[in-house]
Amino acid sequence: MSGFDKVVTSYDDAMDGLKDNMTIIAGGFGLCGIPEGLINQVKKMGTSGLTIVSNNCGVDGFGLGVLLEDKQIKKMVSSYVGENALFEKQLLNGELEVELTPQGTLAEKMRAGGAGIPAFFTATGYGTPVGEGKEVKEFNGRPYILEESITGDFAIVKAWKADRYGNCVYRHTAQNFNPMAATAGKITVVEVEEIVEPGELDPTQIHTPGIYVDRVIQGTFEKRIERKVLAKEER
Amino acid sequence: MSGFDKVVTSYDDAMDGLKDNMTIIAGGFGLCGIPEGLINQVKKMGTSGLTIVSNNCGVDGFGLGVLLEDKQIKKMVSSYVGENALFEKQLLNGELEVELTPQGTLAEKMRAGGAGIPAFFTATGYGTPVGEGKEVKEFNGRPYILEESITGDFAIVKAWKADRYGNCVYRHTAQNFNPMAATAGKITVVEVEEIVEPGELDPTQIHTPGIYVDRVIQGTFEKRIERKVLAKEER
Amino acid sequence: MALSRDQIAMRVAKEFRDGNYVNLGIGIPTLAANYVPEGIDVMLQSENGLLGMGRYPTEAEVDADMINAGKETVTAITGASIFDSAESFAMIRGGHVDFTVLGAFEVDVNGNIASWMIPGKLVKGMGGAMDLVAGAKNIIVTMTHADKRGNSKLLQECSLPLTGVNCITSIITDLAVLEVKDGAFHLLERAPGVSVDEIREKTAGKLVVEGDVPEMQLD
Amino acid sequence: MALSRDQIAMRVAKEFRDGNYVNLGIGIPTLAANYVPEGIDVMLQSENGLLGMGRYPTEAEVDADMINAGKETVTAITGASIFDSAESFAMIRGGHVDFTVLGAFEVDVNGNIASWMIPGKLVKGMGGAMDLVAGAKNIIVTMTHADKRGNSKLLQECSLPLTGVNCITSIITDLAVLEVKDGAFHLLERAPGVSVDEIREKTAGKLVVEGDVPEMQLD
Repeated sequence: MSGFDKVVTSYDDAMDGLKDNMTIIAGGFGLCGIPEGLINQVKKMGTSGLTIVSNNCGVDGFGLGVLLEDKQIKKMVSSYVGENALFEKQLLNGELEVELTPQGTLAEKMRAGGAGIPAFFTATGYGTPVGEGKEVKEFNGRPYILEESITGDFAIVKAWKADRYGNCVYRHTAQNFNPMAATAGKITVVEVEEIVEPGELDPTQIHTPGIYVDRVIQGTFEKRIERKVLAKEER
Repeated sequence: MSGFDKVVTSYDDAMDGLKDNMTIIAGGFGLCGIPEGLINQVKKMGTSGLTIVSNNCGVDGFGLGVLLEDKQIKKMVSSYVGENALFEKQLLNGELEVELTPQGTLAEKMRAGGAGIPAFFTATGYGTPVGEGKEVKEFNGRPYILEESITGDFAIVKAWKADRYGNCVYRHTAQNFNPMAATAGKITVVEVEEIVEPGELDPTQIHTPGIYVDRVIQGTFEKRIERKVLAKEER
Repeated sequence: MALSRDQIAMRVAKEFRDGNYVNLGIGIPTLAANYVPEGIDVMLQSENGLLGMGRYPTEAEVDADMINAGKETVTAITGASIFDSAESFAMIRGGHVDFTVLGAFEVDVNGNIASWMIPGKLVKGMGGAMDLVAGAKNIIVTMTHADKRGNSKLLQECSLPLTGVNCITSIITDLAVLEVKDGAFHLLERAPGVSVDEIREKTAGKLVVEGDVPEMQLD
Repeated sequence: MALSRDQIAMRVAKEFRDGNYVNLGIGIPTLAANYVPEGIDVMLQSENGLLGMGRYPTEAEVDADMINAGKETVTAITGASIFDSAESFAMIRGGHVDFTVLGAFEVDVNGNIASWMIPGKLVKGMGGAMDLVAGAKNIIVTMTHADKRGNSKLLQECSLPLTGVNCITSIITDLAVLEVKDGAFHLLERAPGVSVDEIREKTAGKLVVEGDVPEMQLD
């Protein structure tokens, strides 16, 4: 089954084909479950004019935030941004464009992109700035807006374990946007904590079937914690 | 956490509230992964004028097929029907209405119904009888049709294991339409092979979170096989 | 006396029924988890993908892969489930979450809410707020009745960009509990010692007061 | 000589490349799994929710919870994944399956296909066929070139209700391999011993023949 072996051994191979002005869909919520090494590889490559679709944009010096340092990002599609000073500066300077998208709509747009659904109706955002200019249609007397799906030239994903065929499982809430991102890339690259052999993962418990995955790379992760809060008795 | 204990101990309780002319969404593919006891309970109750949304309609004398015997079904929404003689007879007599829906569209309609999406665009069925009378819209130069979602007064689902909070896992390909059905019922009833205590199922490996589930009942299953085919050397 | 943040949270928690699934926004809403009445269990939904959110972790339990929607480290209760963001918002948008509690800048008599954007200030985004107000079965808005300069937050018409329209029915402030219906705020309860006149004065939108308005029970 | 069913399947299997994900319809398409060339591995997708479908089970392996899209008992290969029907059709409709192979009653020069309904006969349904032809990256139609009465199935315009429009590019019959483009059938290969004239005679829709048409290689 060598034709199904998705494992690559260098970050250069993992992100091979990435070019200026492409769109990258990135998994992760805050700093949780982000493909740290793949992001660093994009920084190393110096690719610019990128559109990044991701719920957040990291922090100063970590996660997607590092791509701001050399102004590699042209546009962010996110639900919540600005956790770092550099982002704010580039946004105010007009060096960076932001398309704010409700979190659930963003997740659904990625899923729809991967599932061949070009657009769907949702109540979210109707009557707000998000709904401006979008088609409105009533169903059962309630107005909904039409939202179009998202696909990317690349999807970069962080999984816990993957087998050589690209079957992935995620750990705890590091799952977040990763499974949807994985379906929506023309080329989907998964950075994992552990590569296992086919058969080691229970077939009924796979979060992302390998058919969505093009490349798998063994990563090492810092897993920085954004807001460490302890139980009262430990504070 | 007694408020979250979804377990009921009788089939009467499991299907309490079912009335004539209601819509039931049923999980299962062919005879695989069907809520056998819940179907039999509907037969016992004699409820009539039912709209049943299910990929298939069982066979003569088993599965949803038993609801044909007393003409309880007014309309089937399915992708493939007519595996039994009684179905064919009632259809030709005009006693039964069928809305044929592509299998993928049917699955997506159930998911959308549960997820608050009233309608979505799909390429499936465009230019065919399925697309007749439906809105057409082009995205990236390709025409798509608008399909509306489905919800039911009841959803009847077959799971392998569920805990008392209604968290469910399915076994092998008996998963099929069950997870989507579970999300789309006003009242969702799950019939399971085994009820376990909360904590026994791995939180990251739950197919249907308990929030979708209203009632859980321990069932016994015949699990009839529709087409037993053996490896060549065993034939 | 106007309620403290904790007292508002306390009053919010009295709305919950046994077996409710609840999503709590950042700030006062989060505090409500501390005041769920005895004999009542609720299950907390965190929109990043966790149903059955537990307490904060001990140092030994801290896990970078286990966070809540506020990006704080967290634990899961026994019987929790963890899933992806599309599933999480399917629950929210599909109307499966019983209560959403969230803060707001403004609410108006038509149930419109503004909570995410003040023009001229840096806009960080709406996160999941628009999904939550569009999808939850019951929404409770918690906020102070007026801002620090005394301007009412309960308006005839919201002035800020909206988070959602015609979606708010229930408001719990430091002064009152109100229902939004038929194009007006209906005063249901007063904070202990707060007069109807004071509430009337601090409510810019149409206020309906019928009969004697009872004081809130907080114990 | 017209090809046998197994020979059509053999020719189909030569289209597969190492690492392809393939969905095979009932009938001749299913046979193609037996003829995948040496050195080539494909993974079979079964639209009820199985990626990595294996052989039929032994008596001891038979499991009512393990079936394929034809409702037959089946096994899974090592490294398979099993999922719900929405996920399964997300793969299909999202263009992630490399090849769909399916039968048809008719195909026309515009790539339209009719495969599920003959008016006047009992209509059992389209199952997943409409999703498969709308979504797969590459579709191969397998069928006999003409029906039992000698009527061509390759038409200028389909006469039966359609399964999909403008979606078929590749047809493998008992007589020929054809590409559908620019409003015509383009003859690529002939079955061994079958003349271009015979194919021309049995093709009702516009047929383009350019240069020498090679015979199929089946070994």
